[in-house]
Amino acid sequence: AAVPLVPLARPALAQTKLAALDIPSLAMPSLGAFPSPVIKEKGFDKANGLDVTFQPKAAGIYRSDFASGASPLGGSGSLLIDVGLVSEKGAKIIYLFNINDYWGTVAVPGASAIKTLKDLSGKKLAAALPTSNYAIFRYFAKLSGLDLSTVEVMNTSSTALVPMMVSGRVDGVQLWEPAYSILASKGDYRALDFIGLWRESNKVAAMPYQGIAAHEGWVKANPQLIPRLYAMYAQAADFIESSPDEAGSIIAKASKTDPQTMADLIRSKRLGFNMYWAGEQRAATEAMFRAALEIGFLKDMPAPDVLFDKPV
Amino acid sequence: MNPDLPVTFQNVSKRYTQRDEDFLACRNLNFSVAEGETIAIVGETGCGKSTAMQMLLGLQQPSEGRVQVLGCDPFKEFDALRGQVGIVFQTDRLLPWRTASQNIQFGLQVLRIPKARRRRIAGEWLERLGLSQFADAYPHQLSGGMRQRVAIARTFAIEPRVLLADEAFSALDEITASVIRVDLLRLVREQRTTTIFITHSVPEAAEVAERVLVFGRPGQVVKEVNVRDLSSREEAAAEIRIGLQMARAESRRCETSPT
Amino acid sequence: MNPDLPVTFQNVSKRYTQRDEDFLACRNLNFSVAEGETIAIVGETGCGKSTAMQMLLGLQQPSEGRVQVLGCDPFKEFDALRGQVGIVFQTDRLLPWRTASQNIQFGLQVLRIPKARRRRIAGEWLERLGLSQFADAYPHQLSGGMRQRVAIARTFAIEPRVLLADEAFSALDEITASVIRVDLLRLVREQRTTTIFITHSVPEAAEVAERVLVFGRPGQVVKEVNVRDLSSREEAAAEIRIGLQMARAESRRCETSPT
Amino acid sequence: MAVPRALRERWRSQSALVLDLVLIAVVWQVSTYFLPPIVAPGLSAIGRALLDIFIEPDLRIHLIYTSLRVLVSLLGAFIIGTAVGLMMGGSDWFRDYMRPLLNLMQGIPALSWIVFAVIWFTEVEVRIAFIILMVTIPTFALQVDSAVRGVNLDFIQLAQAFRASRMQRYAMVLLPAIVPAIISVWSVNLGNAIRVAVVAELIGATTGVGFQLLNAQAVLDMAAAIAWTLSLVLVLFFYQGIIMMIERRLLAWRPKGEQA
Amino acid sequence: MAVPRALRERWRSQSALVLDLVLIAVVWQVSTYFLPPIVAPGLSAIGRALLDIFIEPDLRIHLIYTSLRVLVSLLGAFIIGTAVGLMMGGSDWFRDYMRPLLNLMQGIPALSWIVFAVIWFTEVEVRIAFIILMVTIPTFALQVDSAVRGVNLDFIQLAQAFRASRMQRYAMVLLPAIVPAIISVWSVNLGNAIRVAVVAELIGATTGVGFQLLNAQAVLDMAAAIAWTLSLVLVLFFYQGIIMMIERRLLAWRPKGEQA
Ligand SMILES: Nc1ncnc2c1ncn2[C@@H]1O[C@H](COP(=O)(O)OP(=O)(O)OP(=O)(O)O)[C@@H](O)[C@H]1O
Ligand SMILES: Nc1ncnc2c1ncn2[C@@H]1O[C@H](COP(=O)(O)OP(=O)(O)OP(=O)(O)O)[C@@H](O)[C@H]1O
Ligand SMILES: [Mg+2]
Ligand SMILES: [Mg+2]
Repeated sequence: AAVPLVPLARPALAQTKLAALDIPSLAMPSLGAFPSPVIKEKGFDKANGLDVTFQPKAAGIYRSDFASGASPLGGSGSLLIDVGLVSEKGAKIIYLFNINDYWGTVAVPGASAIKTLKDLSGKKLAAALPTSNYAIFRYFAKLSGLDLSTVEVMNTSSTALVPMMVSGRVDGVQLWEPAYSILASKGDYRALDFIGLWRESNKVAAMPYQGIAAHEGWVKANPQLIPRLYAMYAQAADFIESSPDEAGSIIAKASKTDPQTMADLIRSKRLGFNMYWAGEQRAATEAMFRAALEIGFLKDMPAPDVLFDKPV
Repeated sequence: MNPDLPVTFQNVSKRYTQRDEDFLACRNLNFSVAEGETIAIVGETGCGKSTAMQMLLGLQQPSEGRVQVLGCDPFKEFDALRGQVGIVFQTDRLLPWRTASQNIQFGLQVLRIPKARRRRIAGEWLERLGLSQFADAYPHQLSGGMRQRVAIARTFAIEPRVLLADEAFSALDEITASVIRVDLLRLVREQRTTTIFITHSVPEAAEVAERVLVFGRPGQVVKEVNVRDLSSREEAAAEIRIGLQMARAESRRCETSPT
Repeated sequence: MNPDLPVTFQNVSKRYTQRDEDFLACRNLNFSVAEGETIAIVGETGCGKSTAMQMLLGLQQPSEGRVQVLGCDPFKEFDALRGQVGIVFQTDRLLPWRTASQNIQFGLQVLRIPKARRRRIAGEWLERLGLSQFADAYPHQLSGGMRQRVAIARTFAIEPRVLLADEAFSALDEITASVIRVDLLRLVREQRTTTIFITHSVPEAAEVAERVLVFGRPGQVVKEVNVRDLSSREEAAAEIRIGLQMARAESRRCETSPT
Repeated sequence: MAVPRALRERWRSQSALVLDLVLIAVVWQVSTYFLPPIVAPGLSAIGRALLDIFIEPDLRIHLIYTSLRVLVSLLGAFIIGTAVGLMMGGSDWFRDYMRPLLNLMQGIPALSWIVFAVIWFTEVEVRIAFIILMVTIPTFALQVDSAVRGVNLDFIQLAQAFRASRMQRYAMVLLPAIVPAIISVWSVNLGNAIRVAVVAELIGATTGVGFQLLNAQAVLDMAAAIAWTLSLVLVLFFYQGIIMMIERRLLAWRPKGEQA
Repeated sequence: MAVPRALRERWRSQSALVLDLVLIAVVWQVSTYFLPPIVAPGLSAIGRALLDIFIEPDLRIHLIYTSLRVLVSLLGAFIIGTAVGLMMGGSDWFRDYMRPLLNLMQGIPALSWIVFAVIWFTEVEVRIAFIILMVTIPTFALQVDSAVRGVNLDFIQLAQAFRASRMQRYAMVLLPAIVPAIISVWSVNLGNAIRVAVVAELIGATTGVGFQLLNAQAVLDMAAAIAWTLSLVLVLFFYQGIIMMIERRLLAWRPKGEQA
């Protein structure tokens, strides 16, 4: 959807002082880090009266800092971990809005006989087990009737996933973006498609995965910032989707990757940009929580008030 | 015993633990040394001479009895004797990372003598002992005798009031040893240093000392030879030898006699 | 010189590097020792006696000239002399992690003597030197003299054909030293061991040796005293002293005389 | 009497250990009052998690795996490293060639070894062993080399004077002389090996403390994460205890210093 | 003559280093023929990436950051570790209490230190320094302790006989006597520090080689990943060179062993 670009300096806002804001996020080349360089490059923060400093962090640090409240706002919040798990441990976390829906895959060599998830039975699969992407993949395995205990799953640190595949040590690798695009750009690999199963079995279109989350205290203290944050991310998402080449080169520069690969990735829609207020898609969110309960990732259903309703 | 004397041992015994067993190195040791007196201690190997000196230095504590040096307990009042007592050990104990000159300066450095003066004193001693050209040599580059001379200089450089020499000359050739001995005795007499020589050389003991203590095993005084009272060095030597034979005969505990 | 003699030094010189400068430790050294002969080498400290022995042992290579021991070059044909040459060093060099008995067994172990026999031999030596009760003591638990006796036993235990003793007795008290010396000389003569004593004690040299070499500095033979040709030990001692005075007068390079 | 003295010393060091642990526990418990419970769980939660590790066979197996990996790899590294170190100590030539290689290995972080391990080896256990070996061999080799070079020349000359063969020289003089250095490098490398084993276990293994630790961190189960960490510390204590026993035995000859 | 000899030795060790590097390069180049180019880039690609690190200011800054972090933390660890080690060497009592603590620290993997660093500190540089310190202090302390206990009792008695004060005893006897041990633990810890710095830099730092290395691995730029690894090796070589210079200076008194 070609949304008209917002003028870079809106006179009304330019006069008021910009609100300084630190947003911790995962480091490049993670999915949650994609909008950051675009926002800074195109000035979407200033356009919304914000002066954002992105703080890229490794996943473990990002999580601990967020969970402990050292950073009350999370810019790469995962619905399952940063909202579901942390809420379970007694902290009051609110999922403000979703940015990307889930996308994950299993990549196999182009010539491989593996066509569906079920074919993985008896094969070797590399995966980063302690990630939410893999957790949701487990749900899909279950949906498609694959018994993971028949697969030889090799836990692999996320940086070693692709080398594992490329050096022929495994038959397939459980991956996300942009890792898959980089892998595919360097060799003949294809992705197994199973995302469609979600819609079939849950009867919902959205598949909330990661967005912006915050501690309740922060939400209460900064109600005026939340709509601006949403607008900022929405503009960035629109820009990325509508100008894949320009966005691709900005992202490529920030992550030291190939601009063409990034542009192709954006066009492929595998980034799953899908912005909505958390309260707008309660059915989908609950479906996701139910899936997590089913595979034992969560133990309790999070309270309904962890989802933030669209401000009026 | 007179507590004003610079060195007194009163009923001193010393036990070591060897392989979880007690070992008596000194038993009921009694002797004293007068101000400015030069004595020698002789005794067969392993009879506890070095152990007695370790107690005198305050490096070991007597198991029983009392040691007094210059009015202090050398173990308990350790620091009080700084710069007062000097020792030349049986082995040279030169610090391998210091040159000959730096080794001589060791004691002076402990006494915080300024660097320039320290250097000058070391230089004088090197010259006196004929080692000037080896001032900057490291211990491993010196012969055994040269090393021992450096060790002697290190001790004399601090001009101690009480001086111990634990077989200080046994690594020197006869001529060098006698030359240094004469030199040292002159110094010791000039400054009236109270001196204890430990030696296993009977002629050396007879030559250097005014009084000789013959030690038995475990450490105790078996015989005292007052050299000044005797007509000649030879007579003194003969007396000492008699003492050593007595000690040998008496030492029951350890079967040291070769078969 | 006769190459069949067990020990020959031919025009041997040895240079060391000291602080990046050359240092001459032996110069043009010539001597030989006959089968079963007992000689002594005397010389003032630092004159190169130990250096000569190191070359004899093959631990140092001569800078010039040729050393032959039992028909071999001790440096180049190192292994050929295994079990043939024994040495008692100036310092004991006991391995601190071995007990007295284990230290005595060191050489026997090198020769791969079975354990039981090794033990028996060590036991005999401990007894002969009056150390039976210290068989299981570690070196740091022994006195200096006792340590040196263990070192002596270690060497004699292998019954070498050529024996060196580098100031082996200087750490022993007079009586023990003379007892061990007699014992050793008996052994040496019984087995016709070719023996070189290095010593700085003139009486010791005159007593033990059939022939005495007086070394000058840098290492060279200044005078040879043939003890058998002289009427008494005292005469030999006097001759040796003359040699030492000559050496002293001649040694220009090093200014060793005390001021 | 000797026995009571040895006993007294052992008792003192045991009680010191206990006191240390109590101290740490107290400090931790106090700090939990100032930190959010999600990141700083209380002692009882940690204690329960730690107990679980030891009583649940499913969990215990991970600890056993990691312990064995560390042990086997470390023994391998010890043999290789000591051999290399002895050869370096014995030859300037060999030393000149090996030192840069060992330094190079030291400079390569585990992150990079992981990738090489993935590329070069297929077997999971081989990969883990490879990474531990690469990290611990240089330490063994460099320390042994330096210890060999520090051996008193007098003793080496003694062995030479007795014409000990090269093998005998090593067995009778050099090895005993460097035992203290070897023991201290073992204690250092034990820590290194455990640390790197945890990282190495992130590739390919679904067993081992490393995997469990990361898992616990990922699901924000801090009590479990700390318990797994403590379980590693216990493994280290266990091995360290063995090393100390060996030390007491091999270094019994050392004089006990009265004061330094 | 002495000068040519020293020069010859230095030349020999330099040429050994070069030969080593050539050897590694050849082995790598050959291995690239057997591996997919994505994971095994050729020498020229690696060379270009390495050159970039040194000439591009944007990249060079990361190397400088990491080098400085390693240097500063290591100096801090050295001071603390040596002080603790000296005190342990001087007191059985202190040793009994410290040894378990140091062993405990050794058993804690960097992964766990990261968590504690995050809980306790907010400042990025402080977190990184903390982790490096925690990993390197025990090594310094334990090695210094063991070296102090190995110092010849004769020398300690000498100092006592001259009534040297406690400070003098440390300055004039103990410290000089343990210099060889200190130098060898520096070389060991240098590797440790670099390795752990890389891990530590994954937390919050957007500067430093660790961050770049992970980035390069994540986007599968193997040439860059290897180049960053090599840049760390070069840093290590640089520091090692300084250590060797200091060693040559401080250990000039050591007799040169002829053969071992
Ligand atoms: N630290 C120690 N631990 C146990 N026993 C020791 C210790 N030091 C010395 N001994 C024992 O004490 C006895 C006396 O030793 P000491 O060194 O005093 O003898 P010495 O008279 O000096 O002999 P030498 O003339 O040989 O030097 C010896 O039997 C020795 O074994
Ligand atoms: N490794 C070495 N490096 C340099 N110089 C040395 C070395 N060993 C000995 N020297 C020098 O060579 C000379 C002879 O030393 P050597 O040990 O042979 O003397 P010595 O005759 O045995 O003396 P002493 O009777 O004191 O034992 C000495 O001046 C010494 O400084
Ligand atoms: Mg003694
Ligand atoms: Mg000599």
